Amino acid sequence: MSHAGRIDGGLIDRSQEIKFRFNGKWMRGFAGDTLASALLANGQLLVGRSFKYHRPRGVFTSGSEEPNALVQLRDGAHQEPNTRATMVELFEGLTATSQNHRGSLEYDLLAVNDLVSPFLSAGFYYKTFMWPKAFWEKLYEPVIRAAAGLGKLSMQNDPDAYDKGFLHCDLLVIGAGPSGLMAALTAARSGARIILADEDFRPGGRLNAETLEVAGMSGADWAVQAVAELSNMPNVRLMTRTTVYGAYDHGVYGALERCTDHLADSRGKPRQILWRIYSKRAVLAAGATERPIAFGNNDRPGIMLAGAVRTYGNRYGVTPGQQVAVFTNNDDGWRTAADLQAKGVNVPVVIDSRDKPATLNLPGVKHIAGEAVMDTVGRKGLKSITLTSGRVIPVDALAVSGGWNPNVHLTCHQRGRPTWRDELCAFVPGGELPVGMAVAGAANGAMTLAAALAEGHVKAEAQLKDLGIKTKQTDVPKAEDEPRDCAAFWHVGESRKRAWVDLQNDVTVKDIKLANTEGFRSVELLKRYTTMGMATDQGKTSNIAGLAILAEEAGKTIPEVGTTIFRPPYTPVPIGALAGRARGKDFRPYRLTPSHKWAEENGASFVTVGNWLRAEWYTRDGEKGWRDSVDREARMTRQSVGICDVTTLGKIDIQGKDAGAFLDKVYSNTFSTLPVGKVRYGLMLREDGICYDDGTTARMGENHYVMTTTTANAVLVFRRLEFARQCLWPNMDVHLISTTDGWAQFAVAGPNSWNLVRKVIDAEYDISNEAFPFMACGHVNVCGGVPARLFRISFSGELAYEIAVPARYGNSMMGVLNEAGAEFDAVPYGTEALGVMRIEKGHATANELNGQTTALNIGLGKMVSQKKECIGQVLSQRPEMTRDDAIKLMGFRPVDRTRKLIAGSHFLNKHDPADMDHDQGWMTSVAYSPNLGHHIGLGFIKQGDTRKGEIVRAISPVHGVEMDVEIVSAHFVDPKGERLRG
Amino acid sequence: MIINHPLLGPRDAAEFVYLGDASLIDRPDWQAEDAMDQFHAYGYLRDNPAGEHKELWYHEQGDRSWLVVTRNTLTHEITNVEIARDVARARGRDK
Amino acid sequence: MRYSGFKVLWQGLTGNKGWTRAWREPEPKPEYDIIIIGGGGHGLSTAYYLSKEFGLTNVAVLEKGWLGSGNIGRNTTIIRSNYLLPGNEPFYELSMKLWENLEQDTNYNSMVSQRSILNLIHTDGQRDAFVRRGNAMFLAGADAELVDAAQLREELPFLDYDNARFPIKGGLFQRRGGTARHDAVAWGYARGADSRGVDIIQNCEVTGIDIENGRCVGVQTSRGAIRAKKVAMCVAGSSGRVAAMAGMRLPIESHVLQAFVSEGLKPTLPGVITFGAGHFYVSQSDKGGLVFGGDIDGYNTYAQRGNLPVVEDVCEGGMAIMPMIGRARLLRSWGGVMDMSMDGSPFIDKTHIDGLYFNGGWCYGGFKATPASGYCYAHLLAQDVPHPVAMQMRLDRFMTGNLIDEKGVGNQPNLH
Amino acid sequence: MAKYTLIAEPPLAGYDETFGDMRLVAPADFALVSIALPLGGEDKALKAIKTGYGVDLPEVGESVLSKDGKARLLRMAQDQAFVMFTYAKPDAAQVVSNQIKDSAYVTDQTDVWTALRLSGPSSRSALERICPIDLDIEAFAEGHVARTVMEHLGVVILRDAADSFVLLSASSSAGSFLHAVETSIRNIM
Repeated sequence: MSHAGRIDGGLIDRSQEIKFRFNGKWMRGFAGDTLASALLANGQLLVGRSFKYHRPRGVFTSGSEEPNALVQLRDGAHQEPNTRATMVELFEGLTATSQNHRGSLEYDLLAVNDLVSPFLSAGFYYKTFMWPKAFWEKLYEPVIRAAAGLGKLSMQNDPDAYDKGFLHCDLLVIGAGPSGLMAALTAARSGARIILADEDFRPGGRLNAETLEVAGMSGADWAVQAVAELSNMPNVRLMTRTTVYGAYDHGVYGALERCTDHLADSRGKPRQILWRIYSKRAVLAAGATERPIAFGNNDRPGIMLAGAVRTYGNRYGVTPGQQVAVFTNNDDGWRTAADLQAKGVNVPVVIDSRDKPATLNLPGVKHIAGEAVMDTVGRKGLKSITLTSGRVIPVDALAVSGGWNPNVHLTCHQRGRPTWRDELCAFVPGGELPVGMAVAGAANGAMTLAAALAEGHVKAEAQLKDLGIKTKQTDVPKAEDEPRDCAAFWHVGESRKRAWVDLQNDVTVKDIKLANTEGFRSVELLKRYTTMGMATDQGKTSNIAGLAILAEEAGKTIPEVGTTIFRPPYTPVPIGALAGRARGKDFRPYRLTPSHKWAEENGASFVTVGNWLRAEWYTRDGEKGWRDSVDREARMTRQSVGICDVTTLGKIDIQGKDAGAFLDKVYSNTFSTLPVGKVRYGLMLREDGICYDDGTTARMGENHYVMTTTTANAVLVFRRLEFARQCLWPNMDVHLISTTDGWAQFAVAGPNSWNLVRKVIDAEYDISNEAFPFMACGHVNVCGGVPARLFRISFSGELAYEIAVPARYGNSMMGVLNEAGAEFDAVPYGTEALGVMRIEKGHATANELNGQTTALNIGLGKMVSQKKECIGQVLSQRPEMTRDDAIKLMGFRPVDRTRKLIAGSHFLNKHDPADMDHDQGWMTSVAYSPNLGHHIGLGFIKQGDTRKGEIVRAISPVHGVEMDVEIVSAHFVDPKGERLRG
Repeated sequence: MIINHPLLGPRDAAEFVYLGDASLIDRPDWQAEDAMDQFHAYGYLRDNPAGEHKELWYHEQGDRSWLVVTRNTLTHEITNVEIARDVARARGRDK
Repeated sequence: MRYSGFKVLWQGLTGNKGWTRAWREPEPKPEYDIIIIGGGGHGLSTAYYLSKEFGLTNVAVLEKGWLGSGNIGRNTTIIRSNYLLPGNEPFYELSMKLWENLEQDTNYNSMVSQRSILNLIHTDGQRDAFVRRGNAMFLAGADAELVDAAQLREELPFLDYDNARFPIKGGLFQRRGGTARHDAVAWGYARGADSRGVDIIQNCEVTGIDIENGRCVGVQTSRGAIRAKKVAMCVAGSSGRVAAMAGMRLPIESHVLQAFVSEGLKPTLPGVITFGAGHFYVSQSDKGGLVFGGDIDGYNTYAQRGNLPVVEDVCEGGMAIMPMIGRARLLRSWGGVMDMSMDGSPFIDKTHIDGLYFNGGWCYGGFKATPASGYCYAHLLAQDVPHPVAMQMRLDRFMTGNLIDEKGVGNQPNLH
Repeated sequence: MAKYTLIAEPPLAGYDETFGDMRLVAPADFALVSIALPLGGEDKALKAIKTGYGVDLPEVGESVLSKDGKARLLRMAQDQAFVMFTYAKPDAAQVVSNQIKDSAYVTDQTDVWTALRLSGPSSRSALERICPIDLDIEAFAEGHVARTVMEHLGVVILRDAADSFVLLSASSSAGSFLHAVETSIRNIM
C-alpha cells in the first residue's frame, strides 16, 4: 500500500523507515509514528469493528481515549488484545490484527447484527431469552458470549516479566504538556525532588500537536528545550511512557511505566513496571479530551475528532483524507481547518453549529454557520456528509469538535465530584481533591495555552510553598490566549438515523431516550442499562454527551443530572503488571527447614505448609507408593527410633520478671508455677472462648520461657502476645522475640530414642530417666561443645526427645542423628508419618483446632482455669458453648476393618435420614495405622464421650461412600501413656 | 495509606496489621458481677462510626509496636497516632 | 407490561416506541404498613416477596440514591450455595432454588447463569475441609462434586498445574453455582414489586427513626416524616449508621471490598474459579470482562474505595493460578462497603424495639443471598416468626454463643 | 573428642557476586544479638550499654558503631536493640550479655536472620524495586535502620555507608530473598 495519507512535516524521523504488518499485510511507517498514524499513512481507514453491531470503524482519536482502533498487538503468547493503536509506538516487525469480527475485517459475518439492530435496543436482553428455562446456559448465553467480548487472549502463559518499585518525591507532576512542563520547571529549579510523568513517549502534550508558539519558538521546540533542562537536573525524574493511573490515600499514586512495549523484544527485561509513587504534593496537569457531536451515522471510518486530525497532521505528517470537512460547535475546531490547509490538505467546508462569524479567516474554506451534519454515507470509508439543510457534500474525512472536557479523572479517585462550568460547557475539578493535589492547565479548565503555562507555574509554586520550599524566580514564557468559545451543542436533533454516543459499546441517542422512557433516569442507571461509558475507553469521549442528552430528555440541567464517578485506573493496566514478580514459584517466598538439603539428598518428597516446604516422607528403594514409605516410617519409629525436623513450629523467646504471670493470662492453664527445667503443654483460647493454638512452653530460667506454637499460627500468636503485652497488661516486664528460624529442632522418637540421643549429647550431661524425666528440659552441648536445647516431650506417644541446635548446624545435625542412629535402624520421618502417629495418639491439630471448636469439644475443658484470669475464659462459658450435647473429639474405626475412612465424612445415627437436622458430626482426620493394621480416624460427634462402642454411619456423598464406624477412644495406641515415661 | 508513626515517621500502611476499635484496650474485669455482659459488649458490639475512629494497628513489619490511630472512616484522613502502650497506661491498665 | 421475545420483535418493528417505564416514581404516602429502608437488592427482594408471597402491598421502599445503588450495584455477581454450617447452608440453598426460578418468576432476564463455581484445593488439610463442606451441602439438598487435579487439567487446561507455588491438588465444584446480572436482579425485583403496588421511592434518605414508648412508629426522611406499623432496616454497608438512629450498637464493622473488571475478551473462562491459597476469585461476564476480586482492605471505612496493596494482592493471586491473564488489562475497580459481622454471618431478626426489624451483616456474601434474604425477611415481617432456614441468624447469638463462624477466625470482622 | 562433628552451614555462606558497579555479599561470621531493656531497669541497662560499648544507644531507627568500631548497635524499638558484630562461635548472646553486665535480656538472633550487603553506586536503584523505604540520603542517612517488608518478606535494612546497605531477612527464606535482590539488580542492568 502507498503512503496515501502521508503529508509533509511532523515530528517523525523520515530517515528511519519501519516495516510492520496489519492483518498480515506489510506496511511502512517511520520512527515516531504510532500504529494509528502509520495505518492512516498507509490509507488504512478501516481498523476494527464495534462491540454490538459490528459496524466498520476507523481511528477516532490520537490518544488513550480511543474507542475504535483497538487491535490485537503481537502474536503467539505475546498477543495483547484490545490495544489502542493510537498509543502503540511503531517498531520494526510489529504485527497487529483487527478484532471482534467473524470472517475478515472487511466482511464480518456478525455485521448482520447491524441489520437487526431495531431488535437489539438498549436492555433488550433483559426482556427475552427466558424460555425455555434451560436454554439460557445451553443456547442463548453461549451465542451472546461468543459474539460479545473484543479481543482474544492467547490462552498461553504471559511470557513477559514485570516489575514493581517505590518512588518518593516532594512534587509529582502528572502530565508533561505545557502546564506540566511549566510546573516541573518551576519546582525543579528550587531543588525540590520532582517526578514528572507522562503517558506519551514524547513529552510536550498538545504542544506537539499544535502550531502555537511558546517564547517565540514552536511549542514542540520549547518542550524539547524544557525537557532538556529537566533531564539534566539530579533532583528530577522524568518518566515518559508512564501513566499515573490512580490516586490513592495520603498522596500515594499508582503509575505504570511501559519499558519495552515500544521494542520488538523485551530481551528478558521487565516489560512494564508498576510504580507506587509516594508524593508529598502533586500537580495534576493531565490536559483535556475532545468530545464528539452525535449525528446520524457519525461512526464511519474517516470521521475523527478535530483535535486528533490536527495531531495527525502536525505531529505525524498524516491526513485521514484529501477532502476534509470540519464540523464544530466551538472556536477550537477552526484550527484544524487552518492547520490542514496550511499543510496543503483541501478543507472544503467548516460547518459551525453556532450562528456567528467565522473564528478564523480562511480563504477557500466555506463557512456554513448555524447548520449541522445530519447524516453520512460510506460504509467502510466516508464518502459524503449530509447537512441539516439537506445539502450533500462529498468528503473523504470529517473532523468533528464538540468541545473539550478537562481530564478530571484523578481528582475523583477519592471524594472529589467535578463541578459544571457553563462557559466551558464542561466539568472541572471540584469538591475535595485527593490530599496534596492541585490541578493545573486544561485539566483545571485553563483552556488556552497562555493560561495553562501560567497555571502550571502558579500551582507548582503554591505546592512547594506549602512544603516550606521557596521557589526561585521563574518567568512564564510568552504564549497566546487562543479563542476558545464553545456552544452547548451535543447532538443533532434533526438526525433520523442512529447517532452514536458511545462508539465502542454502540450506544446511540435513541438508546438513551429509551432508557429515560423506561425509568432509568439516574446517570448510574442509564450507564448500567445502556452500557454507556462501560467500554475499554471508560466513556472518555462519550459520557458528557450522554449526560447532556439525558438531561435534555429529563428536562433537567447537566449539573442536576450529575456525573458518574471516575475510579482507578485512568487507563487500563495489565493484570500482569499489577502482579509484578509474584507468579509461578515466585508467588510467595519459600521457607526451607534447616535440614532441607539433607532431605533432598535422602529421597524426601516435600509438601507446602504455609510458606514452608517440609519433608512429607522419605522414599527408599523398592517402595512403590507413598503409603509404603509412610507405613515404614511410622512403624519403625514405634519399633525403634525415628527422626523428624520440627523446626517449623513457632518459637517465641519470652523473658522478663513477669513472664510467668503473663503466660498465665494468655494460656488457659497455669505456667507461673512451672519449675525451671520443665515443659508444659499449653492451650490458648481466643477471647471468644474458642481454641486458638496449642504447644509446649519450657521454662529455661527463672525469667525465661520458650514457647512453641503451631506452624500455621506462629506469626498470629506472636501478634496476639504483643497485643496482650502492650495493650492489656502494659506494665508487665515481659519481652518477646521470635526465634523460630534460629533453632533447628528435631524430634527423636521411639523406644531407642534415649540410646540415640545419648550418642550425640556430650557425656557430661546426665539425661537418665531420673535426671531428665518426661517433660524435662535444659541446656546441653552436643557433638563436642555445640550449645543445644533438649526437651523431653512427645507428640508420637513414644519415649521421645526434641533437640534444638543453632540453625546453622541443622543440616549437619540431621545427618549426624541418622548416622548415629544407623545401629538402631533409625528412620527419618516426614509430616505424613508424624500425622499417622498423632492420630494414633488422638492429638488434636489443625483439622481439629479449626477455629470452631472449644476446649470442651476436644476434651480439654478442664484445662480452662477458672481460678485465674485468662483470655477467652469468660466467653467460653456461654450457654450454647457448654451444652450437654456438645460435640466431642473421639476415635473411629471401620466396622469392616478393610475399609478406608474418609476425612470430611459426616456421621449419622443408624437409621436416620441423611439431612442436616440429623447430622451428628464429622470425621476430622484419618490415617492408616500400620501399627494396628487398619484405618483409624478422629472426629467430632455429639455427646461422643458417652457413646463409646456405638456404631454410626460415616457418609461421604461427594465420594458416594457410606460405611459403619465404631466410636472408640481417641487414644488408639498406648492409651495409658506408659511408653513416653520410659 | 500512610501512617505517621510517632517514633519512625511516615510508613506505608502495608507494613501494619489492622485489628479494630481501640476500645479493645478496655478489656473488662473478669470478676465483675456482670462480666458476661461486659465481655459480650467488649468482644462483639462496635460503635462503627462514620467519621473519626480510634483504632488499633500493629507495626508488624516495623518496630512491633501497637498504635492507636485516629482516622476518619469517611475520608481516611489520619489526625493522630499514639503508642498504644502509652494509651493503655493512661487508661489505667496495669499488670 | 409483560416482557417476551415476541414483544421485543414487535417493538423493534414499530420503532421501539411502545416501551413503558419499568416502575413508577411515586410520592411518599403519609403512612404504610411496612417501610423498608434501603432500595438495594435485599430491600427490593423483600418488597417483592412481601407483595407476591404474603399479599402485603401497602409497603414503601425508601432509597437514599437510585434504586439498586446498594451493594447489588457493586459486586462480583457470584451465586452459590457452598456453605458448611447448618446456620447457613439451608438458607443459601433456598436462595439457590429461588435463583433457579427467578427469571420466570419476575418476568425479567437477570441472566442467571449456572456455569459452575470451583474452589481450588492446594493441601490435604484443605481437601479434608472441602470434603466436609461438600458433604454438608449434600445434607442440605445442594450439589457438590469433588475432582482431582487430573480431571481439572482436562476441564480447565489454562490453570498453572506445573509451576504453581501452591500446587493444585483438586477442587470442589458446585455445578449449580454461577453468576447473575447483578443490576438486572434489582430491576426485576423492583419492577415486580412496583407492579403489585409497592412504592419504590428514590432519592429519599432516612434521617431518623421515630420511636415512641419503646415502639417504632415511622421514620424521618429527606422528603418528610412517614409513619409505619413496621420499619425494616435493610441497608447492609450502612447498617451501623442507620441502626445508630435507633440507638443501637451492632456486632458489625463497615469495611470496603474492592472488585475489578477487565477489558472485554472473547470467551476465556467457563465458570467461577476461586483460588484456595491466595485471595482471588474470577468469572467472565456475558459482555466478556473478567470480573474478579479478593480480600477486603481490612480497615473500618465507609468510603467506597480501597487502596493499592489489595489491588496488587488480588492480581498476584490471579497470575499465580492463571498466568495467561497477564496481558488482559484491569479496566475498572470499585469498592463496596460491607457489613462485616463478628462471625462472618448475617442477621435477619427483630430488634429489641417493637416494630423495628434488622437485616444486615452480609459481609461480602450478600449478592448470592438476595432472593432468600428478601424471602426470609418478608416472612419475618409478615408473620413475626423467622423462616426456618434463617432461624440462627439472630442478633443475640453472641450472647448465647451460638456462633455461625464458617472460617473459624473468631470475633474479628476483617478476618472473615 | 566427640565422635560426631557438626558443621556450620549458614544459608548463604560464601555468597559473593559482582554485578556491574554493584557487589552483593553474604558477610562471614555475622553475629546478631537482641537486647531487651527491662521495664523499670532501662536506665541501668542503658548505662551498662554505654559502659560496655562506649556509646549511647541511639534513637529508634538509627544505629551507631561501638567506640572500638567492632560492633554496631541498632535501635529497633523503644525497648529493643540489636547488636551486630563479627563472631563465629554459637554463643554470641553470652558475649553481649557479658559486655552489658547482664543488665538486659539478650536473645541470640544470629541464626534467625541472614545478612546480605549490597554496595555500589547503583544499589539504591536496585533496591527501589523492592524497598518501600525512601532511601534518599537526606531521608535515610548513613546509620539509619528500618524494618520493613520486601517481596512479602520482613527485612531489616541498614545503611552502613553512602552506597552500601545491609539487608537482614529470615534465614529460612534466605534463598527467596536472595532471588528477590538478584532479580532487582538484573532488572536495572
